[in-house]
Amino acid sequence: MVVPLEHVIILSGLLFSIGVMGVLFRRNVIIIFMSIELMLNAVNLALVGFSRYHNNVDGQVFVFLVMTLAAAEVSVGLAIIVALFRNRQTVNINEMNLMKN
Amino acid sequence: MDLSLYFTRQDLWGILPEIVLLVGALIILSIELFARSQRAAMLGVGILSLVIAGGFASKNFGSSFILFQGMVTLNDYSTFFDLLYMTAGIVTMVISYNYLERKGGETRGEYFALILFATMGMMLMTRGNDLVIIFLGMELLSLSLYVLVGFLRHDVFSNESAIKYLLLGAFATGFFLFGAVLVYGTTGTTNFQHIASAITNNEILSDTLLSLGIGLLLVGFAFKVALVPFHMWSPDVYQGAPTSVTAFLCTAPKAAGFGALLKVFLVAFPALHADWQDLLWALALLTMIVGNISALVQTNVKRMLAFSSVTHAGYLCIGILVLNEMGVSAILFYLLVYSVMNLGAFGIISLLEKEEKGVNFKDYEGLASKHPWLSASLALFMLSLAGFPPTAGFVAKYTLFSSAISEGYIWLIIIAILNTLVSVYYYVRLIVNMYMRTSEETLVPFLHPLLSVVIFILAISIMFFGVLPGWLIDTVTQAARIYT
Amino acid sequence: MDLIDFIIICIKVVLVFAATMLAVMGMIYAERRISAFIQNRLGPNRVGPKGLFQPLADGLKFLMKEDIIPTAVNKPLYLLAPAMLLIPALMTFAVIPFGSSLTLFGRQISLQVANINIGVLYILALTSVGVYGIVLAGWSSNSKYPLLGGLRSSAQLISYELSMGLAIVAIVLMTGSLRLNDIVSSQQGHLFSWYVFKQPLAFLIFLIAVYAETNRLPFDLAEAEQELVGGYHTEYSSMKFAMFFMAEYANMITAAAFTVTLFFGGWDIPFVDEAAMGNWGALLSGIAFILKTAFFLFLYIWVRWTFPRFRYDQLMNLGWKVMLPLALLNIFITGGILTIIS
Amino acid sequence: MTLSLLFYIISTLTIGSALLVVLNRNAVYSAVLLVFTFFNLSILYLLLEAYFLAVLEIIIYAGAIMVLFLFVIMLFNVGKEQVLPKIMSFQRAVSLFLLVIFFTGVSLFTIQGVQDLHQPAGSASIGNVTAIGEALFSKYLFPFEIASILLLVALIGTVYLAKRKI
Amino acid sequence: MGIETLTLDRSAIQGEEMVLNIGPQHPSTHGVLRLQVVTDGEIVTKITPYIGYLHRCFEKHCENVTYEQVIPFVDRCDYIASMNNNFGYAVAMEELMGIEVSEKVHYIRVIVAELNRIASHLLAIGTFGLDVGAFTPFLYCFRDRERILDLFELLCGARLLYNYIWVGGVSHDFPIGFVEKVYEFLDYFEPKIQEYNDLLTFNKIFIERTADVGVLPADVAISYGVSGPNLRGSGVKWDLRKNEPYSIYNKFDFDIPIGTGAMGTVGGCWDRYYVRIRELEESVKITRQALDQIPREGDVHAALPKKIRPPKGHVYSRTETPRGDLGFYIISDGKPKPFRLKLRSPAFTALSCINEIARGWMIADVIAILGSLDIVLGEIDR
Repeated sequence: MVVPLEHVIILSGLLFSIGVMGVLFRRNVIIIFMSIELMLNAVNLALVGFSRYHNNVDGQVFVFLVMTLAAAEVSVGLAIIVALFRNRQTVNINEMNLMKN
Repeated sequence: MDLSLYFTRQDLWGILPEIVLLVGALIILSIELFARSQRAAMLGVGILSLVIAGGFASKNFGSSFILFQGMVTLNDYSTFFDLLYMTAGIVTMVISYNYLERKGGETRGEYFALILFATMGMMLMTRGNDLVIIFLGMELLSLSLYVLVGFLRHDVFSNESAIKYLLLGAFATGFFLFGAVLVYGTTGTTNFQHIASAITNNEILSDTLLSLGIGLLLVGFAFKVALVPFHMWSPDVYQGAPTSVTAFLCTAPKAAGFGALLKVFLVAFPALHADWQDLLWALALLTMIVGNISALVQTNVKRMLAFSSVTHAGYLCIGILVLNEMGVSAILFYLLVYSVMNLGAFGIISLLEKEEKGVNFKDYEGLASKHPWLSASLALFMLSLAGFPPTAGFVAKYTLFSSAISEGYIWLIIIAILNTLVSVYYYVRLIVNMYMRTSEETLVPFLHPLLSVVIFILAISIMFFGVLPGWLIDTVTQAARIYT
Repeated sequence: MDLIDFIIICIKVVLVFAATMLAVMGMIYAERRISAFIQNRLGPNRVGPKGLFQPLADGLKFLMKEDIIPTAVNKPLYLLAPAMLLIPALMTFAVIPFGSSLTLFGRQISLQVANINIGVLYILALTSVGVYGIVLAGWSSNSKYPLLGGLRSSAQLISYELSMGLAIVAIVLMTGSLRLNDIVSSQQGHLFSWYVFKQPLAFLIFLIAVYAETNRLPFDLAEAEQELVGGYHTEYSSMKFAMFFMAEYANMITAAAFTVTLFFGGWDIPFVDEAAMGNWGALLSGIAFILKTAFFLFLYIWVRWTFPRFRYDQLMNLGWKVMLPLALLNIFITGGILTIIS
Repeated sequence: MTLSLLFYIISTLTIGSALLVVLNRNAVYSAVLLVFTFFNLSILYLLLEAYFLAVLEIIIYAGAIMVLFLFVIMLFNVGKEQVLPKIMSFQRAVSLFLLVIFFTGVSLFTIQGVQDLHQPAGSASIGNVTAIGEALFSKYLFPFEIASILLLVALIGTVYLAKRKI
Repeated sequence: MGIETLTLDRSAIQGEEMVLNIGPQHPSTHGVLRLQVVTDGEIVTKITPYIGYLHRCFEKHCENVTYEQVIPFVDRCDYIASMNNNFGYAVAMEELMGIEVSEKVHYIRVIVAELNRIASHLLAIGTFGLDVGAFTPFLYCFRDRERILDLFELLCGARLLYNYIWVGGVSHDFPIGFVEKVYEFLDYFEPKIQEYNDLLTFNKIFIERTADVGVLPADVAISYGVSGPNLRGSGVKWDLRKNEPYSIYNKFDFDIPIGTGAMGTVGGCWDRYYVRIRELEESVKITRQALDQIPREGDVHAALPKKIRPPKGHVYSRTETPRGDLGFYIISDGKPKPFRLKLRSPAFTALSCINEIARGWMIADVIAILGSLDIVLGEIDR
C-alpha cells in the first residue's frame, strides 16, 4: 500500500483533536473518558504509522504498552466512577462541585 | 533467543530497590489477605521495605550504571530522587497511621502497597532513560495515586477528587503520549541519548513535528506538576483527597515530575534549549502569579497549601529555565526542602483533622495555647514555606533566585520576589490564627509517639538545612553535575 | 493472486457459509430429536421423513410470524443487535481447517478459507466481539429482564474468555505458532499426539469455558428462562429472534470445530497419512473432521438436557477462583516441562 | 492502488464515527460508535501491516474496554445526557487555542514534504507476532515487566474501589 | 430482622436498586403470582408477593351452595392434589355431623390420597428441577405422574378435578382390576425414585444451587405457621398423619422424613426437596399396606345421608395434604348451606415467609426458593 506518512499522521492528529474536543465539551464523565480513549487510539495510530515508516518494531511495542495502560486506566477509572455513582448518583462533571468555595 | 544477553546480573542488581518494593507490597497484600487489619505489621513491612530499598539505592551513590541497554540509568541524580521519594513514602506512611480511621475509612493493606507502587513508579520516572520507561513510571505513579486519592471510598469528596484527578491525569497522559510519539516519529527512537544525537546530527524527520512533540511533552508534564494553566485539578484534588495522601501527592510526585522533566530536557533535548525558553518563562510567570493570588482568598488550609504548591512549582520553573549546574542543583535543593516543609505541614494538619473539622483557617484559632509544640512546628513550616531566614525555605529560594540572576533573568526574579512577599500574607495568617486569636473549642490532635518523632525530625531538618546547608548543597551539586 | 484463486476462495466462502447454515439446521433438528430421546419423548416426526424437514418448517414459521417491535425500544440498536451477534458467529469458521488439501486440475486447494498466521487470535477477537450483540439487545429492549440478561452475559463472557485464552496459550506454547494449520499438523501421526492427551487439563478448562462462551447450559444464565424469561431476547420475535437462535447454534458449531482443531487433531485420522492418499485422503479427513465435530455437538446437547443451571455468583466463582488459577498453573507446568525438554 | 483507496475510505469512516462519538447525546450510541471506530482503526492497522496490533485492538479495546464501558453505562442507566454544553470557559478557550496550534503544526509538517510509507522489499516482518514477541522479551523486557506491575496496581485499585464488601 | 434493618439496607444501596416484577406472566411463578422484587444488582433486598389473580370467591361461593355442592369447589383449590382436598373437607364434615364411615371407605380414601400425594410431589420435584434449570427430570416426573392420572381417570373419569371423595363416603367403589393396577404402578414406580436421585438429587450443581439457599429455620417456620414438607424440611417432625391421626392413618407403619441438612444447612431448599423425595417412598409404603389390608366387601355410600343438614355448631378440622396442614372451619346454622366456610391454606403460609427467607439472595435463588416452597395459587387465592 502506498500512502504518504503525512496522511496517517494527519488522521491521527484529527482523531486526537476530536478526542480533546470531547474531553472539553462533554459533561458526561463516561463520555469524557471515552474521548480520552479516542486520544490514546490516535496516539497508537501515529505510532503504527511511524513504526512502519522507520521500519522498526519499537513503535509497535509502544502501542502494546499503551494498550496495556489503557486497559488499566479504564478499569481503575470506571471503578472510581462506580464508587462515585454509589455515593452521588451523577456522572455529570458540572455537578461535581462540592469543593468550590 | 538467548535471554541472558538482555538481562544480566548487573541489571538485576540495579533494579533491586524496585524488586524490594514489589516484594514488600506483595507481603503487605498477603498480610491483608490472610490476617486482616494487622495495621502495625503492614506499616512495619511498608517502612522496612522502603528503608531496605533506600539502602540498596544509596549503595550506588557516586557511581553510575546503564541498565537494560540504555533503558535505565543509575547515577547520583537518580539516587538523590530515589532517597527523596523513599523519605516521603516513609513519612506518609507514618502520618497516615490511623488517619483514615479518623475520617471514617479503614487503613487497609492496599493503602501501603499502593504507596510502595507509587514510589516505584516515581523511581522509574527519574531513573528512566527512555520515553517508554518514563511513560510507564508516570502511569504506575498515576494509577496508584488515583486509587489513593479516592481511598475514602464512602466519602463524596474523596470520590470527586479522584475522578477529577483521573480525568485530567488521563488527559495529560494523552498529551504526553502524543508528544512522545512525535518525538519518536521524528527521531526514530525513544532512547534519550539517541534522540539527542539524532537532533545534533540533524537526522530528524521534521522540525515542526519535533517542536510540537516537545511542546506536547511539556504540556503533559505541566499537567502532572500543576503549572498554570494546567493546574486546575490540583486545588480540588488536594482538598478532597485524604490529607495523608495529599501530603504525599504534593511532594514526591511533584519532585518526580520535575525530576523527569529536567532529565528529558537535559539529556534528550539540550540542543533545543533556546527554542522553548520563552515558553517556560511565560509558564513560570503565570504559575507564580496565579497560584499566589488564588491562595490569598482561600479559607481552607488544604486548598491554600494547594495553591501555594502551584506557586512553588512556578519558582521551580525558573530553575528549569536556567538549566545549568547551578540551576539544576538549586532545583534539587528546593525540591527536597519543599518536600520536607509540605510533608510537615500536611502531616500536622492530618493530625488535627477529625471528621469534618480541622481544615479551615478558623479551626486553628487558639491552638497555640493548648498545643505549643505542635503550633510551633506548624509555624516553622509556614515560615519556611514563606521563605523566612533562617529556615531552609530561605536558603532554597536564595540559591534558586541567585542562579537565575546569574543567567540574567532579572525581571522574572523581581516578580518572583514580589510574589514571595505577597505569599507571606497567607502563610502568616495561619500563624496569626494560632497565636493571636482565642477560641473556646480548639482542635484535639491525635498524637502518637512515632508521629511526634517524625514531625520533630522534619522540623529540626528545616532548621538544620537553613543554618548549615553546606553538606546538602554539596550533595545536590554532585547529583546535578551528571547531566550538566 | 490470479482470477482462479479468487474464484476458488469465493467458492470456499460460499461453501463454508452454506455448510454452516446447513449444520445449524441439522443442529436444530438434532437438538429436538436428541432431547426428545433423552426425555422419553418422540420429538418432531411429522414434517417430512422422521421429521427431517422440521427445521425448515421452523424457519418458515419464524419468517411468517409478525415482527413485533415494542414501542419503547431503542430502535436502531434493537434492529442491529441480532446481526451483531450473528455476523461474528458466522465469520469465525473462516480460519478453521476442515480437511487436508485437495488437488484439482493441478491446483493445490487447502480446505480452509483463510490460512492466516494469527488464527487463534482471530478467533479470540471474534468471540470477544460477539458479546455486543447480547449486551445491546439487552439494553435496547428497554426492559428489565433483557437488561439483566445482557449484564450477566457481558460479565460471563469476559470472565470465561480469560480462561479460554489461557487454556489455548498452553497449546500455542507447545506448537509455537498461532496458525491453526500448524496446530493441526503438529498433532498428526499417532493417536497420542493429539493435544487432548498432552494437555488434558487445558482441554477440560477449554471445554468448560467454551460452554460458557456459547451460553449453553449449565451456563445459560444470559437467557435463563426460569429466571429472566428469555434473557436478552425476551422482547424479540419473528426473524430477529431466529437470528439469535441461529447465532447460538453457529457459535456452537464453530466452538465444536475449534475444540476438535485444538485438541483432537483437527481433520487428522490417527495412523493414516492423508497426504499420501491424495484427494481421497482429503475427503476422508473432511469426513473425520465432521464426525469429530458432530461428537462435540452431541455432547453439547447431552449436557444441556442433563444438568441444572449455575447461579450467577457460582459461575463467576468457578471462572475466577477455579478455572483461571488452574489455567495459569497449566501454563506454568507446560512452560516448565518445555524448558526442561529443550 | 485499491488498498490505498481503501485506506482513505476507512479513514473517512473513522473520522466520521469518531466525531459522532463526541457529538452524540446518548452514551450508549457513543460507546457503540467508538467500537465501530476501533474496528476501523483495526483495519487501518491491517493496511499498515501491523497484524498483531490489529487483532489486539479488537481483543483489548472492542472486546474488553468497551464492554466495561457499556457495562457501567447500562448498570447505572446513564445513557442520556440532559445538560447542554455551557459557554466557553477560560480553560477551554486556552485549550482550544493550543489545539489549533497543534493542528497547524501537523499541517505545516505536511506541507514540508511527502514521505512515502512504501517499504523496502523483504522487510515486512515487523508487524507479526514473532517480531513483537521477540522485542518484548529482549529489548523491552523491563518495560514489559513494569506493564505487568501496572496491571497489578489496576487490579488492586479496581477491586478496592468497586467491590462493595471487601 | 425487622423494619429498621431493612431501611438501613436501603439507604446503603440507594440509587442502584431496581424494582423487578416477576410475574404475573412469568415461566416460574407456578401460576399467576406477582412477586415485586427490589433488587440491588442481582441481590434481592425485598420481596412482596401480590396475590389474588386467581381469586374466585371460594368461601363466599360455598355459602351459597349446599354442603355436597362444595366438593367441586374444593377440588379447584389445590388442583394439584384434589383428592387430598376432598378428603380434608369430607373429614371436617363428618366430624361436624358426627358420622362414621365404613372401613372400606377409609382405605379407599387413604389409597387415593396417597396416590395423589405422589402425583403432587412429582410435580413439585419436577418443577423445582425446572426452576434451577434442569429440564429433563421434569419430564421424567411427568411420565410417572401421568400413570397416576391414568389410574384416576380409570377410577373416576377425571384427570385433574376428581370430585371423588364425598361427605360420608366416596362417589363409587374401585372399578374391577383397579387394585391390581395400583400394585403394578407401585412396582413400576419404586425403582424410579432412585432415578430421580441419580438425575437430580445428588447432582453437584443442583446441590450447589439449593443446599444452603433459602434457609428456613425451624423457629421462623413455626412462627409463620408453615407446615407440611416445608416445615419438615426445617427439621421439625410434624405430620398430622402421625401427630393427630385422622381417618385410619394410625393403622399404617410409615416414617416422617425430616430435613437433616445432609448437604448443607437444615431447612435449605435441598432439604425441602429431599423431604418430598423421601415422602414418595413413604406414600408408596402406605399405599402398599392399604392395598394389602383393604376389605373386599363393603358399601362405599353407607354413611351418606340423603340430604346433608348438619346440626348447628362449628368445627375446625385439619388434614395433611401434600402442601401441609389444610384446615377447614365450618359453621353450620342447621340449614343445608354452610353459614361460613373458611379454608386455611398451607401454601398461603408458605408463600408468606418468602420475604424472610429469600431476602439477600439472588434473583435466581428467589425462583429456586419459590419452587422449593411448592405453592399452588389456586389454593392461595381461593
